[in-house]
This record gives sequence, structure tokens and C-alpha cells, in this order.
Amino acid sequence: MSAIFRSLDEALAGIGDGAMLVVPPEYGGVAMEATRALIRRGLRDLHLVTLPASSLQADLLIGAGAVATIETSAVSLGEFGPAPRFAAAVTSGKIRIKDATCPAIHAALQAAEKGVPFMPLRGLVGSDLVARRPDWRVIDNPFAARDPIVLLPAIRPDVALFHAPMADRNGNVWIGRRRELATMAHAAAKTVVTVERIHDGDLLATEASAAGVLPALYVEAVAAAPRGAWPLPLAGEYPRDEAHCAEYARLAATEEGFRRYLDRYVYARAAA
Amino acid sequence: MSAIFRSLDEALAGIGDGAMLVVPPEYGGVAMEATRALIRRGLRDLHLVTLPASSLQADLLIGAGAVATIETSAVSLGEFGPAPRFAAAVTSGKIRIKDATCPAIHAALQAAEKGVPFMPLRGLVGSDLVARRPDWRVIDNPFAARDPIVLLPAIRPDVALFHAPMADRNGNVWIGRRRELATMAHAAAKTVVTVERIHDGDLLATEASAAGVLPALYVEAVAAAPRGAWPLPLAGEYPRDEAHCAEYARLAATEEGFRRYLDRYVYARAAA
Amino acid sequence: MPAPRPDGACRDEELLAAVILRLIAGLRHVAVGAQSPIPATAALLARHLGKGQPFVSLLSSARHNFFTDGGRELFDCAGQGRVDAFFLSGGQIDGAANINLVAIGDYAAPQVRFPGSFGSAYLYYVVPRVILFRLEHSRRTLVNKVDFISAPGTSPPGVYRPGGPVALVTNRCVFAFDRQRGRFRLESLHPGHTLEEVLDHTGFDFDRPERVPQTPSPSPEHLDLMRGVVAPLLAEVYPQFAATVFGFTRQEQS
Amino acid sequence: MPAPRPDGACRDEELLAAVILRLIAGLRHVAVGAQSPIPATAALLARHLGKGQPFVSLLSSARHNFFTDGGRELFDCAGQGRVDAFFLSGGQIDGAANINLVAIGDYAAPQVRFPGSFGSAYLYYVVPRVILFRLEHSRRTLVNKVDFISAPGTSPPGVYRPGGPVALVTNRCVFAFDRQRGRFRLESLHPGHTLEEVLDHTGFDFDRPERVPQTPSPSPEHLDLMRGVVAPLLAEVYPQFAATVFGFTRQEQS
Repeated sequence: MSAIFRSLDEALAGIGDGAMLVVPPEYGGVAMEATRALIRRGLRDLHLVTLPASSLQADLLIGAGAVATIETSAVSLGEFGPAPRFAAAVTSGKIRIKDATCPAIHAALQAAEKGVPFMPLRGLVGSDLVARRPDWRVIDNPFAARDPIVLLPAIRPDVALFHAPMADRNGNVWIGRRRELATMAHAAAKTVVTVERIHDGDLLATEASAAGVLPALYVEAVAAAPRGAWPLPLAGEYPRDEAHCAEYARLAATEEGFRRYLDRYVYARAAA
Repeated sequence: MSAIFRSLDEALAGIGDGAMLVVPPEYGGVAMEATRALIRRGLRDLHLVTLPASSLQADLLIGAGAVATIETSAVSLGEFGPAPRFAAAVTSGKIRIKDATCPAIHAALQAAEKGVPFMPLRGLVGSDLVARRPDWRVIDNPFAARDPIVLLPAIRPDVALFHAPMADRNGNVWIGRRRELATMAHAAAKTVVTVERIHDGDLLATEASAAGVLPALYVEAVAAAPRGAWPLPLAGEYPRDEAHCAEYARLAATEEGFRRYLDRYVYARAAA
Repeated sequence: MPAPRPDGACRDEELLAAVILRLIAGLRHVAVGAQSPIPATAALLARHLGKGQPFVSLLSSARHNFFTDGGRELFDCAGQGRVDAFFLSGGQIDGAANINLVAIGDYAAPQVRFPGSFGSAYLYYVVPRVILFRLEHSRRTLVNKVDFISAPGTSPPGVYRPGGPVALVTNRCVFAFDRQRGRFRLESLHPGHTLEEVLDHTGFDFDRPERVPQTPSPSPEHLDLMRGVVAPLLAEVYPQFAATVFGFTRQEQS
Repeated sequence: MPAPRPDGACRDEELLAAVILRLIAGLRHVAVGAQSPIPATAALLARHLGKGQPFVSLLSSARHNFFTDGGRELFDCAGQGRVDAFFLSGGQIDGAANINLVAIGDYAAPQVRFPGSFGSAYLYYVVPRVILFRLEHSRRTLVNKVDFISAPGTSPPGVYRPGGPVALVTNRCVFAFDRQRGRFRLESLHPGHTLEEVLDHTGFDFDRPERVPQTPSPSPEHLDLMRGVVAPLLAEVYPQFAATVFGFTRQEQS
């Protein structure tokens, strides 16, 4: 079996304090078991990039004090309401926020994927987002007269972290149609993946299975973590744990409640 | 069955004289049966864009007089030598050529895919390609000091044409890992696809099969054309017909030989 | 099983889905964001009635989502001009159709922080028919001027702007948006609501006809389809909504 | 079945594959273009010897190609700094390592038209170790100055250029390229070839050591592996090459 297979804690060793970490949206395969392990380890000062939005994962990391800066198009618990720890941290000034819009984060990671320093994007002109992002530039489209267009600098994360259904023994990871996971991995210096299971075969062997694969070339470490997206869903595998997400929203509404949540579901699981 | 299914000739009706047509490389699913049908129909004045290179398909279209302009990073018969009709047409000035490099064509189509007017690309600076492409611009990277970088205008083809193993009854097309076919379809106004067979099911029904699908949303017409890439290969289906390709290279070396090839393999097949 | 209801009665959500059904009539492709159950109801109903047309993309659905190029495909598709309608909301919406999904108060030290702009700062510019949707119709939400412009309602000449708002749907009424004038116009009042009430609860100035019509209720046929056909589809993505509004609960988790 | 050969005899292609094997030693990822059977031989041999390292991408192969993001992935991957070596050729190559894959004569009305630049105008800039490969070593191919620069050998300061040429391999010798000086240096002469012959057939000026070593022949072990293990793999993409050089013919078409 490939040397990229590790225990969960070993796989996460490459995510250090201060790292720029990119993570997928709720429906894209969120490495929640890994997120709890990082919080137990006391990770600090993350520059968290969400591709493009996040829910429980970002709220949990922020509430636990692991995040210094977040670049995001939104953090929300969806049907379960606003993300309480995110909102509290932003209003109290505890974290720095770089407000973006979904396609801007996609495009900035595609710039890194393509090895170019920037990407153009339509929209945005005249929005207060541009006013609040001095790292974005508005230029005149060189191919037309008086046509303002925004250029976004490439985002080059230190680490991409996500959860997937499986990896084969060579370290090729099944991502299916969640192509943004490939973009994340291409854009990041290192990619750490947790998986439900190890596939005993070669995912690249047939055209049919190869179509949904992130090749091992881009993968630094893989760790098995069954139900590793819990309580979030994993497409084709299991749905969201609605009751748990409702409980989180209820508890995380207050700082004390959030501490109880951490004790019960993050720290206690390590002891168990 | 979806209304996008047509006979081959009906499916090709949307490719008119003077169209900008984008086609894939030899290993990407080349619609050769459709190409022969277009030549029989007497198609003229194509602006042919190859994503990024071409072999028999471009040489055949050029030799048959269907091409006014070609934008390409290369036309070659690979192991079978140079592309003779391409070389003859360029040296005699019968076609206009816009010389490019592979990633430039990928990027320019991705610009159209993303709805942006241009894309930046590294490399190129100081090459004679830039000198011969007044439609390309060299600008100073706005995010750094004295860092020249090339901007490529978007390529927005009228039609994308390719051959794939199958489409389902809703018109979803299996492209596997040939993701450039999705980019072609996204970038083009219309997409025409020939397929080996119709899949009697829904390719989007499972995560496993959905990963390799171009959704019907992007597809204008699908026609069944068994062995429709012949004599070129189709990944996972059949290899190149080596003997036939060698015969083509031999015949196409002269104008008269090329005419014999057309009579035997293009016009005769319509009569048969 | 949908809970039985008194004959002819119709919930607010059903009325609003019927409004949206009319606003998306005849389109080729309707996309619905992650937190828009009422627009999703309308879009799935339109697809059922159209026998597979329009294409409907529910972004957080696995089943009702034909995108296969990852999260960027919605935005690429919209940039290509292939998304005909989308739905946006706002913590604040003002009379020029500017929307604020970011914060109330000073951006650097906000009183209230909303989730963020999502795709609005792009889709609002490029999707031809953007339908604004805000159930809570109050002076808190419909304001004279937003504190933060996530995306502007209109753009000056020269700015690439093939898209923009066409309507604002609330729990009290429907406004149409006039892009030339940059103003809303009251289109219809929902049953049981009055012009005075709307004037009282709207923080911005708007145009109105001399006589404001009533918002038509959904037909019994459409109501039956929402409850019987659409609700089970919705439950995949909006289980709480499907349960609360249509009384539909999934029997098994897939 | 490889045809039997006299003991110790080695074909030119095998010698050159051994040269390239040394030039790609210790790398993580070697990519090989569509028309490079000898580099493909070396890369697959390196992977066999390294028990799965380096990653090898044969671009026109289905089996020896782990790319899953379409034709752009090679270029994206190289842009990320994840392609350590690539192989380029040229209809003309000059003493400054400029390569010409486009035309001889006037661009607008060429005497000879080559296929085109392929990915050279990008990969030559961003891949750290580009190995130039031109079997025909003559004054026709190795010229003083190319007629068209598909990609320049070096770039002035300020131009983004993490990559470039490291060597030029021909049927007569191996040159190393010095990026600082922008010149080739004769590294070794293949068995049976002389300095005088190389000087005669080279159109550009180059540096050389006082005594030019001979290019080492492949070891018997490596020869056996090329013929027995690598040839069958090559036949998928280069059937004519595998048949001509190694006498290997596929029994069935897959």
C-alpha cells in the first residue's frame, strides 16, 4: 500500500499553526472527524479559505479559537439558521474576515491551479466587496474600450483538506463530480484527505472509474475515517444528521453552550 | 427519448459554411464519421479550432477545401509523419493559420467557459508566436512590478463537435476523463455529439456515472454513429486503425492520392 | 403523507411558490440556491408541468442537479448566459434593489453580521431574471439604503451587466423592478394584505398603479402537485421545510 | 516476443533511452508528449526501477496516464511546478537553445511547414528540466539561428521562467545547456562517433571539455528490462516503435 496512508493524527501533522487551509462546502465532502482532531490538537491562527462557503466546520473552528482570518463567501448553518460562533467572532472583531463571492474564490483557486498570478471575473464592479478588498484590482479590459473588470489574485493554500468516499491502494482518491476538490488540490501545496474506506483495486484502471478520480500525484496523506463527514452529509454515502445539526445550532447560540458542545462531541470522543 | 436525438445529417445541419468549429485531439473522441459527412455535404470556409492539436480530421477537412482558417497548436499524423494536406495548404497560402500553443487554446476556451473576455497565461513572452498573434496582448502583471504576462482573448466557437461512447435517453453524454470536451461544450454556442450507442438509463442517477457526464443542458444534437471515430481510436472502446492511417499518410502525400482517398473512403461510403 | 387541509386553504409558502411559477414561465434553465425552498418548490413544479422543461438545478441537491463540473459550474454556466433565472435574498434590500448579505452597521465593527454575499456579487450581474425573495417584509429588511452593497440593483453604462433584478417577492406583496428607472413598482397585494400595511412596513419609496390587483392564489391542480409530487422531491434538500409546510416526512434516510 | 540480438549489441534508441534515464534520475514526475517514444522508454524504465516512482504521464496513453482533468491538466500541473521533466524537439534548434516547430523560411510563405509548436511555448518556460531531443543531428536541424522561435532557450531577467532546457540529445552526442551562458557544452560522444563529425554536422558554436567522454552504454540489466518489460507497455501508444526497435507486436487489439 502506498506510503501516503497514515493514521488520522499523522495525516494532519502537516497542518500547522498559521497555515492557509482551504475546505469545501457542506455538500462537497467536509472532513469533520479531522476538524475535531485538529481542535483537540489545539490548532491556532488558521487562514481559513472556504470554497466557496462553509457551515458547521468553519463555525466550529472559529468557536474553538483556531482561526485568525477567514476568506469566505458565506458561513451559515443553512436550515438551522445563522452560524453563531462566526457571527459572534466577526461582530466582536476576534477574527479578520475577507468577504468574497462564490465565483471569486473558485476563480482565485483556479488561478493557482493554472499557475497564473490572477484571474478576471465579471460582476463585482460597484459592489462594496470590491471597496473592502484592496487585494482585488479593477482594470480596464485591454480588449475593449471602457470596460471595467475585476482581477483577483491567485489563492495558493498551504493545505487542502477534505473527506471522500474512498481512495485506492495507490492513493488515488474518488471525488466523483465534486470537481472543486480537484481544483483545491491542484491549487494547494499539500492535500490531506480522509476517506470512508480503502478501495482494493486501481481506480484509474477503467475509463468509467477514472473519470471521478483525483490522482495520487496531488495527495500528501490519506487517512481512513469512517463516517468522517458526520454530522454533515457525504453524497452517495449518507445524509446529514439533522438532529445533531439542530442540537449544534441550539448549543452554539451561546459561548457556554458551545463549550458544552465541544466537551461532549469533540474532546469526549478522543477519550472514548 | 429526448428531442435532441437526430440522424447524423440532421445533427450536422447546425454546422454552416463559415462556422467557427472546435474539435478535440486524436485521443479525445474525434467525430470522424461526422467529418466525412460534412465533407460530402461540401462544407466551406470553416474557422477550425483544434483543442489543442489535430491529426487526420484537420488534414482531411483542409485537403477537402472545407477550411479557411485554422487556429491550432499543431497538426500532425504522429507516428505516420507530417500532415501532408495541412503542410501543403499552409506553404501554398491556401489557408490562414493562427499558430498557438496547447495551453493557450485551453485557456482561451476556458475564458469563454467562464464568461470572461480573456485569460492570462505564463510562458510565451519572447516567442515569435506572440509576434504573429496581434490578437494576443502582453501586459504588465498588475499585482507585481515589471512582470510581463500574456493575455489571450476568449475563443467562443459557434459549434463544438466530438464523438463519445454513449449518451443516455435524456441527452446526457458520457465523456469520462476527457474534461476538455466539457470545456469545448461550455465555450461553444452549440454542441453536436455523435455516439457509439444510446444508454438505456440515466447517467446522472448515481455519483459513479455522473462524474463522467456532460449534461444535456449543453447539447444541441446527438446522433448515433457506431465506430464513429474510425479510423481514430476511442478510449475504452477501440484502438486506432493503424493500417488505415498508414494508407492515408501514403495517399495524402500527393494531391491526386488524396483525391483517391476521398473517393474511396469519403464519397464511396455515402453511396454504399 | 401530506397532512389533510381544509378545502381551498393555501399556505403563504404555496401562494408565493405560485407567484414564482409565473415569474419563471417559459425559461430554459432555472437555478435555485442552497437556502431557497419556496423557489425550489416553484421550479420543480414548473419542470413537472413542462414534462422535463425547464432544466432545474437545485444547488445543494444530488438528485436535482445536473452539474458535473463542481461548484464552479453554476457560475460558469451563468457567465455563458445559460442560467435564465436565479433567486437572491438580502438581510437588507433597498429601493434601488441593492442587496446586503453582509452586515448591519459599520462593516469593520458590525451590529449584526449576516452569513455573507454567497454568489450574489456575480449572479446578480449576469443572470437575466433575478428574483429577489424576502419573506419578512418590514422596515428592518426593506430599507431606504442598505448599509453594505453585496450587489447593486443597477450599474452605470459601460459596466458589463446583462442581468439583474426583475421582481421582489415578500410575505405581503409582489414588486416588479424597473431597470431603466431603478425603482420598484407594486405589482400585487397578497390576499388579506393592504396597501396601507405595505406602505407602513416598507422603508423605501416605490411606484404603484392606481388600483393594485390581488396576487392570484394557486390553482387547486397546482396545489395538489406541490403537496403530492413536489414535496417528496423537496425533502431531499429541505427536510424541515417539506415537513413543516407540506407535512411530508421521509420514511427512510437514503 | 523481442527478436534475439547478438550479445551486448545495443540499438541507438536503447543507448539514447539510457542517456535520458540518467537525465531524469531522482525526479518525482516525468511527463512525455505524444511523439516521444525514446523518452517514454526511459520514463517507464525509471518507474519500473523505482518501484512506482517517478510518476510517469504518457500523454497519449490511456493506461500510463493518471491525468483525469482533460488535456489542460498537463499544463496546469506544470504551472503548479508539479512536472519535473518534459521532452521537446524542434524542426530547428539553435545554439541558444531556441526551438522552431513552426516553419523554415518566411513565416508568411514558408518553404517547409512543421506541425506547430504544441505545448512548447509554455512548457519550455515552466518545467525545470526540459530535455531537447532530436535524433537527426545535421546542419539542417542544428542551426546557427532558428527561422522562427516557438520557444526561446533563455529569457531576459524579469520574465517568469522557472524552467528551461538542461540538455540536447542527438544520434551523435549529448550536449548540456548552461542557462547562465545561454550556450551548449558537449557532454559526451556516442560510441562510434567523433568530435570532428559532431563539429562537421552542427550548425552552431558550442563549448567542450578538453577530452570528451564517451556516452555510457546501457547496462545489460537495463537492456533486458527495456526489451522485456517496457516494450509491451510502449506498444499501446507506439506500436510501430515497439515493433521496429524491440520487435514487440501486440497479439490482440484491446
